[in-house]
Amino acid sequence: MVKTPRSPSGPGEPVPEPLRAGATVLEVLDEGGANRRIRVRVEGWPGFAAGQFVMIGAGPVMAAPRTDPLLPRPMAIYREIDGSGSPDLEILFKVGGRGTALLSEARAGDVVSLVGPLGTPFPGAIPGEQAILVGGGTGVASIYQLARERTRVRDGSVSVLFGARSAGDLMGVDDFEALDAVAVSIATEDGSRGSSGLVTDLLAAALADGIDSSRARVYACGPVGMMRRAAEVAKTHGIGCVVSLENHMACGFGVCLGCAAPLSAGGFGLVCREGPVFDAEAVAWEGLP
Amino acid sequence: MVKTPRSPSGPGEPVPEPLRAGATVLEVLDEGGANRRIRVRVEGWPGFAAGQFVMIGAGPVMAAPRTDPLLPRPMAIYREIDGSGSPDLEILFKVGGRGTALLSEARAGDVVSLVGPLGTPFPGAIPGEQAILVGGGTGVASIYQLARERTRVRDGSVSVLFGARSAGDLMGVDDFEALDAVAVSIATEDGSRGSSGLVTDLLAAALADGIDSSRARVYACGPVGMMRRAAEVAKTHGIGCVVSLENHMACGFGVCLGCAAPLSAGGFGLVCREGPVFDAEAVAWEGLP
Amino acid sequence: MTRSAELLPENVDSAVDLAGIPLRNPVLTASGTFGYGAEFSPFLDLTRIGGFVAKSLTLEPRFGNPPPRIAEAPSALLNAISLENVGVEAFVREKLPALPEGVTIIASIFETSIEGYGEVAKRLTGVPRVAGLEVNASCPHVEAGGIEFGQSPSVLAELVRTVRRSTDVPLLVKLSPNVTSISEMAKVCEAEGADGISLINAVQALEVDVETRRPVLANRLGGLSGPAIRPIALRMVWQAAQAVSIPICGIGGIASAEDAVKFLLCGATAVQVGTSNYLNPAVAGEIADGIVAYAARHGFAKVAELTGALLDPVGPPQS
Amino acid sequence: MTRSAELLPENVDSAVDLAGIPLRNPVLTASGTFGYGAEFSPFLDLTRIGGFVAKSLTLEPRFGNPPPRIAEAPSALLNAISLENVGVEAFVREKLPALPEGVTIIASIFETSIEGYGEVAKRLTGVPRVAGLEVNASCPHVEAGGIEFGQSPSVLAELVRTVRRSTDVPLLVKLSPNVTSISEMAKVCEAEGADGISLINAVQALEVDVETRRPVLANRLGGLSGPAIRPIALRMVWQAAQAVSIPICGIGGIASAEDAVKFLLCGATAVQVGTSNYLNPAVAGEIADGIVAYAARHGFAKVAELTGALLDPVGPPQS
Ligand SMILES: Cc1cc2nc3c(=O)[nH]c(=O)nc-3n(C[C@H](O)[C@H](O)[C@H](O)COP(=O)(O)OP(=O)(O)OC[C@H]3O[C@@H](n4cnc5c(N)ncnc54)[C@H](O)[C@@H]3O)c2cc1C
Ligand SMILES: Cc1cc2nc3c(=O)[nH]c(=O)nc-3n(C[C@H](O)[C@H](O)[C@H](O)COP(=O)(O)OP(=O)(O)OC[C@H]3O[C@@H](n4cnc5c(N)ncnc54)[C@H](O)[C@@H]3O)c2cc1C
Ligand SMILES: Cc1cc2nc3c(=O)[nH]c(=O)nc-3n(C[C@H](O)[C@H](O)[C@H](O)COP(=O)(O)O)c2cc1C
Ligand SMILES: Cc1cc2nc3c(=O)[nH]c(=O)nc-3n(C[C@H](O)[C@H](O)[C@H](O)COP(=O)(O)O)c2cc1C
Ligand code: FES
Ligand code: FES
Repeated sequence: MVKTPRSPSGPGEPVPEPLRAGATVLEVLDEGGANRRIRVRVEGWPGFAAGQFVMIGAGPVMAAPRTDPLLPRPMAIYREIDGSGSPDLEILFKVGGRGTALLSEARAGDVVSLVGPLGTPFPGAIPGEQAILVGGGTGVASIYQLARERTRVRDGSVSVLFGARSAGDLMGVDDFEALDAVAVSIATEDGSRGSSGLVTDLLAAALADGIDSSRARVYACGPVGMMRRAAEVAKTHGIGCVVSLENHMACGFGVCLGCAAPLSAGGFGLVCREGPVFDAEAVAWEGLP
Repeated sequence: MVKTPRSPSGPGEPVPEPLRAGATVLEVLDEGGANRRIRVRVEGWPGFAAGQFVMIGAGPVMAAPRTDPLLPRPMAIYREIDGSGSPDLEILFKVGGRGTALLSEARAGDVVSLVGPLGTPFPGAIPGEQAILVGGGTGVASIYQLARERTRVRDGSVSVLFGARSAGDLMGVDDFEALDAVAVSIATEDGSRGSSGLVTDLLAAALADGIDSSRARVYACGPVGMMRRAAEVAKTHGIGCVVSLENHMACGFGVCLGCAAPLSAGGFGLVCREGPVFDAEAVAWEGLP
Repeated sequence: MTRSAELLPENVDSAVDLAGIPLRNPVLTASGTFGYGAEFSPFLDLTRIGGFVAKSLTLEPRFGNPPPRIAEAPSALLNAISLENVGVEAFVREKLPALPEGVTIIASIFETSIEGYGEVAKRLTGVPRVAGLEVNASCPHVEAGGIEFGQSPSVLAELVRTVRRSTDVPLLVKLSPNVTSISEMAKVCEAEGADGISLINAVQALEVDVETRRPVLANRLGGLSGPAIRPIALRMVWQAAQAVSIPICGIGGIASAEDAVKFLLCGATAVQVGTSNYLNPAVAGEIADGIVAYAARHGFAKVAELTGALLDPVGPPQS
Repeated sequence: MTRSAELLPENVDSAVDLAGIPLRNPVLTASGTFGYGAEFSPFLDLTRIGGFVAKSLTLEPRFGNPPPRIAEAPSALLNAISLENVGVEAFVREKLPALPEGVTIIASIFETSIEGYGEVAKRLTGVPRVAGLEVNASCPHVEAGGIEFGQSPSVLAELVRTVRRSTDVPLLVKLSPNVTSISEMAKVCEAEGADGISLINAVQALEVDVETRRPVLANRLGGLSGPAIRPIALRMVWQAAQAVSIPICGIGGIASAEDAVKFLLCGATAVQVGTSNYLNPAVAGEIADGIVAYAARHGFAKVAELTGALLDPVGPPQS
């Protein structure tokens, strides 16, 4: 059974029906600093489309129910480990608050609750698309699958711009570099890896570099300020920009109305259902916390 | 620093000052069925006296604070592993509710919060004491150290009567049997081990067997009904009975007033401070839930 | 009423009558936590539960509060969604027809004026799929003249009277917990002709981010829901059940069949599951099954017999 | 008030003045959760915290409720201890002298009649070690005429008036959270001459054991405390701070320095730590240190400047 959600590029691809399951932890890998990679197996996993996410429990399910922390955490589906259709998923995350701290302590064999895949995926590629993917902090986790898919666009190109405070905060760089035909650039605020400065400066430079605006599209995921700036830079060059928002969520499937993002057309869009992927123009950035 | 709490036999032995510490889990052993043995190391452990207990966290302390389940659980100090003065403690417990379920999942290296040793210990022995220890269910955990100490009473004797619903519910039998000069008898309600019936029937039989009532004393720990019945049996034979109560506790050190047990003299006694050890005569059994 | 014989779950009658609304079983889902129903179809067969209460409706479609609208608290969720909904017309035209046959639907209504409530109630009266109405008198974060409709006995009386005159469908009034005496409010509803009462709505609360030194919600105040409030809700249901004889629908922090049974024992005829739906979108079905299993294990041939079956606390010393 | 420069903790002035009671730092411990103080000496140097509020005292020694008196709830403790205390005479004769020099002690008073309150206040007036009085108007489980003293504005007014006339020591009134409007109650206290208010006491609640089908507490109803109630308490402190200008002592679910800071930002001059003392008897000292560290990190030279330093929520769309 499939359903057709709204997508920033009009009626989207059909996406798999979500399920609710206990996901079995295969391993949790330390990716340096606060970064972690968790691998889980989800029996009956229906597949996903680039840009979708799951709601994952705040820490493993234990012998007895605990009601604190209460809410699951939204996490991008980084990839299926063995390619499309595998029930083994990878999620890249950063230990910040309580839920991610507890998740980082999960051990092989533990079970975490999971609902997904959720959300409206990235839109289909423009013919011959020159995709410029901008990932700030943990935002890169939302764009790996997109990068992978865009490499298959005929006559297209894919560049990925990484931004982080410092080298230790970067995640997934090796995976992106291992993809065929993906150009990777890095900017760190402290200059500890790649160029020194903001990833949006990289973007400005890349676009200034003479690009075919009719075939180019920018995809950005990261802190709000970064996405907003990326959208501005893209607009200056007459290039479209698609963003993936990370509002706080309670349910992830459109019923709590907690994740609302203000839209430029007025009113709000649900980040979990109409998003997380939005056309940057559709977002009323000044109202986004 | 020592303090002198009240004890059922008048002014008691000085007991060690309690501490609050993170206890490092050494191992959690499956003792069959729902029974578990947890070994923890407590730096600076000041020792304890037979009958004292600790308040132990409901599950290990994790990377991030969780506020549910909230309360620590009272648990008898079964023994110090390497004899007196060791900072390695053993606790025998049964997985029942949420706190004990979570505790059973602790792994070596985990830390559990601990406050103790707490409570007023068992009174000193009568000269030449014939000690009859009655343990029902997890109640045996409160009397192992007492059994050990009573074997050192000159001209005395120690018998331990175990009661449980079924063979699988018994805990610690081997440890008691390994003690020199301790006579162990067992009753199970379903007759799956030892004699069939209640441990208080064993007690009645033991006392009927002609015992020197001036030197005998019964010590009982287990379900309220069992302790009450043990006290009645002892009284019939003109023998004193000391019990160790297991009321619900929030603090364990005398400030929440939550553990109050009604006393036959009127009013209430704090099980965590005046007890858990009480003279059976001092307890208003009909008011105890 | 000590029951000894265990029953088989299939021999337990799970049906209850809530204020004239016949329910397959006593498990409803709470307004604002179940969308308009269809969102749950990937996870839950909606005919497995007693029914659901839709997101509160106003006359016109409404936007809600600006974000952030939600935050986490100890064993709880804090929210300030406000009035966001599709409006009564779109509900009737688009949302109702999308629901499969056999799903019991209770519409919830909310407005900023008493006349508005009456108007929404009228529009929903006679709509085939609407089995009952629930008046949300308690949204704790809408600044309608400062206090909530459900916080003043006289305002509440006028509200219930007006809605009662506007409709003949079974009418539930959903009470605010932010009051000194829930019994008084329950009595007001009964006196004004409500067929039943639902309680509780979220408890007014505040959370602060110490790093930014700001409230975490853009609306500042929000409503606290989830397990943290369950013992407060249970107390209020018990108090209301002492005060009135109309049926009660118990709400607040229900996450398991055991939780639901507590509300039934304290006098509720049915329950509503709220925040827990977010954590496990299939939970309401599991709770419905679990209640039947409980009834069977405890020898209750009808789930309806659980209502008010609470025994007294262990007695005082008898000697 | 954006502060940039970080300070060293040793350069932060931690002292506050709570309603005329000078405190070393704003961390007190709450009545009924700290015994008579000496119980904590194995775990905590009592001069490390601002002070403590002793278990509420009545004229005569009293027994409390029969057991069970406590139960666990989600992120919370439920209790019904009732009036159990040693009585005012034993407190003065035995408990006060047992405390080391330099410990700030606030006595809490409770009675079943207004005259009784006045009498206890008199007995405690002029007692050297008693720095202030806190009137517990809110014990939610004592059946004194049905409702709590702190649930009726007129009863509360009479109570505060009577106690105020009986004593000239700094007077705090501790409010019940089980009311429709905490602001109204706060104003009553201010008008009747209270020097400050403390809030909140435990929230009235009920828990049930589904296996026995009985309430878990012998008293049936109890008071809910601990982290679960913190966002409710924070809301009430913020509301009270808007309503009155006398100082506020914030109480409810405080388990960390961060929690305590939230109360200060919302307008509290000091805080009281309750249930958390049971879980970690050294926690109040850790909180006191943590508040100073927070003030230093955020560039507040005086902890007192944290009071009311809450900023507005992130604004609405500015375009
Ligand atoms: C669609 C989507 C995809 C995401 N993908 C990833 C990913 O692949 N990797 C990753 O590391 N992070 C991702 N995030 C952000 C991630 O959800 C938060 O970092 C995480 O929820 C923080 O939880 P915590 O327990 O560490 O923080 P806490 O502070 O304990 O969280 C408290 C509450 O706030 C919410 N919250 C806090 N920070 C954020 C945030 N930045 N975004 C959303 N909610 C937040 C939590 O979900 C929780 O409800 C994604 C967010 C969204 C919405
Ligand atoms: C002084 C003393 C010594 C004890 N020694 C032992 C021991 O060595 N081994 C052992 O297995 N058990 C012992 N107990 C009983 C043990 O404390 C309870 O079994 C345990 O608290 C149950 O916790 P739970 O998480 O399994 O249950 P839950 O049902 O999750 O507990 C909920 C609340 O009720 C309390 N509670 C539930 N059952 C009991 C009970 N029987 N006694 C006291 N509080 C209870 C819990 O402490 C908690 O506060 C002792 C109790 C006391 C008072
Ligand atoms: C995000 C959210 C939105 C809600 N919206 C409504 C609403 O529109 N109308 C209403 O009557 N109650 C609303 N409620 C309250 C719930 O229906 C319920 O009364 C409350 O959450 C307590 O139940 P719970 O603890 O099971 O969630 C909402 C609750 C939440 C969490
Ligand atoms: C076991 C217990 C006993 C209490 N006794 C009193 C009391 O005697 N007087 C009083 O004013 N408050 C009493 N309280 C209420 C606390 O002082 C405090 O207001 C409440 O617990 C909320 O704070 P907390 O969440 O930090 O515990 C008691 C609380 C508990 C848990
Ligand atoms: S997270 Fe609940 S509606 Fe989007
Ligand atoms: S457990 Fe707190 S006084 Fe005994």
